[in-house]
Amino acid sequence: MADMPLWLNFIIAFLIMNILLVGMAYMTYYERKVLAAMQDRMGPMRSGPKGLLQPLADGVKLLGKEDLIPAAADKWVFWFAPLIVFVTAVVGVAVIPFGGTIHVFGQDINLFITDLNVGALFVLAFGSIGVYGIILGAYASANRYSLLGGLRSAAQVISYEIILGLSLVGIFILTGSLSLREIQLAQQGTISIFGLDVSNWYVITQPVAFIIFMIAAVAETNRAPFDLPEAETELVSGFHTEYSAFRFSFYFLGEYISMIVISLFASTLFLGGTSGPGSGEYWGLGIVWLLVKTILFLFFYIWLRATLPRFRYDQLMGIAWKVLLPAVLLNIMLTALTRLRGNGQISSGQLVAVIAVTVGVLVLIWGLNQLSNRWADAESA
Amino acid sequence: MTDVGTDHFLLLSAVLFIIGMMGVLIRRNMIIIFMCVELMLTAANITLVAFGWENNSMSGQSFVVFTIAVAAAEAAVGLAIILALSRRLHSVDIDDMRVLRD
Amino acid sequence: MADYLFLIPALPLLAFAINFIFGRNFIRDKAHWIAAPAVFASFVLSLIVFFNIRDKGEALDKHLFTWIPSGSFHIEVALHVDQLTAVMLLVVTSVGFLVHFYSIGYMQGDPGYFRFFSYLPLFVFSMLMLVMADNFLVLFVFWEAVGLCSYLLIGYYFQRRSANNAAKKAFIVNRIGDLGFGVGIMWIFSAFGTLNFFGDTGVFHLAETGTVSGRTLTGISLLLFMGAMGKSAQFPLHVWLPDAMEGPTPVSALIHAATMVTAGIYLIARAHPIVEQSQTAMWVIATIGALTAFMAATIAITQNDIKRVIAYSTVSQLGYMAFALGTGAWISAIFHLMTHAYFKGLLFLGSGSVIHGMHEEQNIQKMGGLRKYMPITFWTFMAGSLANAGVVPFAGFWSKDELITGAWTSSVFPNWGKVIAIIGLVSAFLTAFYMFRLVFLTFYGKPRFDEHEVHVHESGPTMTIPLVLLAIPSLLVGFVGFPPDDGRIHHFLAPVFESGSSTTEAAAPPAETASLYVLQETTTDEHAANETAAAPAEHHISNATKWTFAILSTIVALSGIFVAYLTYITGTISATAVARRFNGIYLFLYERWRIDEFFDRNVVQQLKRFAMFSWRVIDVGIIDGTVNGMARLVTGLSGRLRTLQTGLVANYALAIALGMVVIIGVYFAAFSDLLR
Amino acid sequence: MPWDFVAFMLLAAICVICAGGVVASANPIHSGIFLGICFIHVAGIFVMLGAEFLAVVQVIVYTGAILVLLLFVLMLVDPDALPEFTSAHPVQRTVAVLLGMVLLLEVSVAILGRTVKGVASNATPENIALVGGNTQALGRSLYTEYLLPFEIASLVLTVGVIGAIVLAMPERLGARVRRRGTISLGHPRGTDLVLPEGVRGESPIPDSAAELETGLPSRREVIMVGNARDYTTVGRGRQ
Repeated sequence: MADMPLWLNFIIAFLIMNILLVGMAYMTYYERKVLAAMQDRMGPMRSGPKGLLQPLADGVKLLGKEDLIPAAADKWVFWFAPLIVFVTAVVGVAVIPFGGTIHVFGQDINLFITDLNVGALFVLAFGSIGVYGIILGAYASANRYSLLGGLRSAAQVISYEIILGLSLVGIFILTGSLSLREIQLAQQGTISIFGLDVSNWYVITQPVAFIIFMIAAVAETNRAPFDLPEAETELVSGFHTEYSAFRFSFYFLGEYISMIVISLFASTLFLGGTSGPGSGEYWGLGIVWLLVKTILFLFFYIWLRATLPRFRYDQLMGIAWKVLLPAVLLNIMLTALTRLRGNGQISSGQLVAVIAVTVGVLVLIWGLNQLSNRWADAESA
Repeated sequence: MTDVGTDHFLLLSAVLFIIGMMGVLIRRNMIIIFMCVELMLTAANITLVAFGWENNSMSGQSFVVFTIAVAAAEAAVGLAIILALSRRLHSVDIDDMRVLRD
Repeated sequence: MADYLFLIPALPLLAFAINFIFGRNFIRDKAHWIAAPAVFASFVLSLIVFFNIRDKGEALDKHLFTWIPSGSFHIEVALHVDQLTAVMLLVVTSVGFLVHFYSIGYMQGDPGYFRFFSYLPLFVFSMLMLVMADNFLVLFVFWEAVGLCSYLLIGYYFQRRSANNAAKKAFIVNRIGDLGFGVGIMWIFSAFGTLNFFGDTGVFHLAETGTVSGRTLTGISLLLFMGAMGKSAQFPLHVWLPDAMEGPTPVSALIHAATMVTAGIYLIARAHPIVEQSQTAMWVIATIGALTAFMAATIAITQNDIKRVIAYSTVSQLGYMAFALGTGAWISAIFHLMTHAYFKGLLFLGSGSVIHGMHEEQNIQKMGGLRKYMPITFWTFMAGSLANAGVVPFAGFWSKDELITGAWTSSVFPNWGKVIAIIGLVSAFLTAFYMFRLVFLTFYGKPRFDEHEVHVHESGPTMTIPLVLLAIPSLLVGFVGFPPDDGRIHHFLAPVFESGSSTTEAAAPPAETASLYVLQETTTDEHAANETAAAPAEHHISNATKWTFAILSTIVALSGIFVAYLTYITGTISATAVARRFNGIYLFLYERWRIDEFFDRNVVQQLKRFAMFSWRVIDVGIIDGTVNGMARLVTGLSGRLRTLQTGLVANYALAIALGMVVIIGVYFAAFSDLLR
Repeated sequence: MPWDFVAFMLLAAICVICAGGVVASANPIHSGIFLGICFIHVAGIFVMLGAEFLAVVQVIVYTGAILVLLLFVLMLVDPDALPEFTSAHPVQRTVAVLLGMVLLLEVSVAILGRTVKGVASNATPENIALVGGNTQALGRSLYTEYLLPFEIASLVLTVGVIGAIVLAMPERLGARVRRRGTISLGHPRGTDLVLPEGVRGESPIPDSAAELETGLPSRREVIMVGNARDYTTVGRGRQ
């Protein structure tokens, strides 16, 4: 990581932010088009060729609408809550590496804003602050539907944040660092699986973590099928019922930006970030690879939205605490044990013993659960 | 005085702690009191980290990890108590929590 | 072998743990699959141990762990198996296993099935540890554990008030004995400085080498015997045992006939190096034993409850064992203990079978003619009765004959020994009489119940097989003691009981004179020997004496049976007429010598009166007065002070903060140099 | 004027102002917001002190979890139940402020007059860089020196979670769980299709005693069962 003058840093940050914002705008277009294709429609076609100017038109429309503030609202909370969502979503991009240090115009330039040694946690931290925007906005609206949406969101985000964080622990164990840059660098090489040379992406070594991460990420960004805080059919759009015009657009922007950021994040963590054919020689190709992976993830998001119905609230919580949490804990344990075995810090016997004890405990828990069910039945009978 | 030293952090910590303490003493809403307790804990954390920083020791930070863990557990239990009390007494006023005396 | 010793008690303990923890929810009516195999495995191991010891001739020792390491007070938990223990192990595990087996049928369908099958192995475990203990404290612990099991099992039908009362009675009466035992152990520790049995620093060696005064030894012996009186139901602490019949019959068989009650006998036999140093103690033991034997036999004649008769018979037989101990016939006592375990277990199980077949009827006056309904039970019961009555060649004959001979020829107190022997003979007559009264009333004659109402049936195989299996040793086990005083068991047990004297006596007799019986002509001066070591010289009893007593006891037993025959079969002697004629005696016997009433009047009521006094005067008047006065004082003060407690958390927090400020301020002002 | 002093002053000022806001806000939600801002800036202080990991953990745990939980509870509590802001104990308030001032004075004296210095340890910035950074250094410290406290802390957390669940459980929840039904924050209608034949709109299940006790309309619960098979046996357990 080269030292850059402060002004250059600002320029890089400015560039990345703007790309992000424009990308977000076209993300909405992309989503509508993909959804349309999946539903056998055309999608936006009017504004510009193939509707390419639709995002712009939407922006103008939102800016031009009347800005309503409910009379009973808590005014200044109502005012800044959308900003929280927007800002925290944007800040996350600060630690995403778009490449290494390049040397242009006689100047070392970092293709990332900063390389925190707690980068991965940084993203999570700002994700967790983002929930304030939803809760506070919901509260400030002085609307019962909004409040319900906010409460759901709070519970959902807290629950899934745990899963999200824990699903990364396996990667941290393998990398030995929380820095996204180092995580990405650790995925550069290849590993041999059954004689086949594959990229050392964590999606291959940590498949369980990857799946869990994807589920949790969808829930964390409040996207379908986990979009309960909004839930148009029940809560009439939930926390942003009372928001209109530009304030609403902040929520809107925040949601899409956090989608993009989490996709970038996922690409970096699991798909090797910028790694890909030719990315070692040409930094530009690295960025392209990263964007391709990100767009794949975004497509996945949209695909989910088009395919799956919304979960029920208890199902949502049940999945988090009863399925994903145990699974991710097991994954951590297995990863740690593998790592220890690989380092030769424990013997095979110890490995087997630990696994056996774990399995025993699980069986015991399962048995006790069965037993308590039986007791409950006997009691109610 | 323009050089930031341990004393600055300690003073900040002291101020935060005392504001938190006054909050505990003055406010009647149990949830606010709870917030003030968290504030006091955070103030203590600053002291720990500051001393660790001064002495080039990781112990201060390690302690903060434990403090945070305890704070989290405390939050879970404390809020559950508040919730249960408010459900039973229909109040979160600390002055109403005098059943044992009456 | 010693390394695997721990398995013998550990298996029943494991069975207990499994049944106790998982029984209610998982095992339920399959609890016997856990308990019975465990006890059987213990039995097999005990057999192996037994043969091992017989071949090697030396004791097995296994140190398990240090229990109390506290300065000079150092208690190790170790297993010690010598010849005596091996015999006890065999008795406990074999009878124990058969009782487990029997219980499968007897307890079938009982709601507390798993509970029963967890208490039983627990008892077996405790008993095994008791006999394997190698110091007094461990022995005491399991002594109490055995008592606990007894309590649990007597009160097994805890819904019944009478069962609860019986359990409590057993427990409390045992406590009296245990108190003595406990004090005895403390005295041993203060006198010897150790509680270990064996070794050069062990209690027994020290007692034999005369490091402790005779008076102390007498006291210790009497206290130990007090414990034995409680557990082995000696007069006057025997009262709990007949009541203990409230428990399920297999329990009565296992605990209150075959094994637990013999713990007292075992204790005295184990502690014989101490006891035999004191003539007074021996005299007390012998006398009380003889009295018990006679008293219980007389009571048994008049009782009508089938289990009660056998219970009193047990008390009586325990009395026999006790006087054998008292007269120095150690081996005979253990021999009788062994034979008695088998035939008394058999009798109890048989009575259980009868009760089962009669649908919980226990009154023998309402039975009769059961022979044709329950042939297996009848024949096995008959075998047990013959053994108990001491008829040639059943087991009881050999051992009982030896006891009486031993008492007659006792060297410890020759004259008194003869008296005891005569009492023993009289009791033997009574024994034969009441046993056959029981048999005749139960199995012979016409049914005295309504045959249409009560459908008597033979019990199932799980109950009859143990009966048959127990009938075999009842018949045969006596032959290990044949010929008298020179049988296999005498040779086997001899090392235990002679080792002491061989170390003390410079001129130790050669080992082939294994018997401990002593001829009268070698009597030492009784007064000189009083309170000191009674040095038993080793001699055979003349064959004439042996034959005389063998014939005598056979005659006595047969005459007892004959009288019973005359009374209850032919009716030549009318039982009712005799009872009416000697109404006073009859009632006295029927009401069990009025010992319970005596205790009630002289102990219980007095204690109650004292308790009332303590309550009314001391507690209410003095103690409560003081306490209430204090309380009133505090109330008065606190009424003023309570205004300080606002109940407002904020105020308390404020007080804490104030305290903090003041403490820091005081620190600055007084201790810190910051302000100076 | 060095930048780190400016940064410190900024962070400290916002911290103190927001802490004051926590105490002085009439609206508890505002208190919560102030506290959140304060915590984020405390995280900044941590970064200044070289504890990046703690800074992030501070944000994730305090702001992201504890405070969200607080707000959650605040929203669950009946707003009418919130006490008046004006304390009924003016004396208490005065004394508290006074005490705070005195304590501040005392502590300031103690800090400024501090002469005792701690024993310098080996976690110098160079050494920390050597093991890979703050996170790695903290990890080493936690998993070697403080392994046992660390494990105990995890135990404390577990106990705390269980305690919270037990405390917050509605009194009759046990009965409800056994019926395999849950109450959702939404979905009042549920799936009508699985209702057995009978009068629509009426509970097919006779009111059990437990239901009468809880006073919950049984229809509400019937609707929320997981699958249709359970549905038909609600109230009587699985068969």
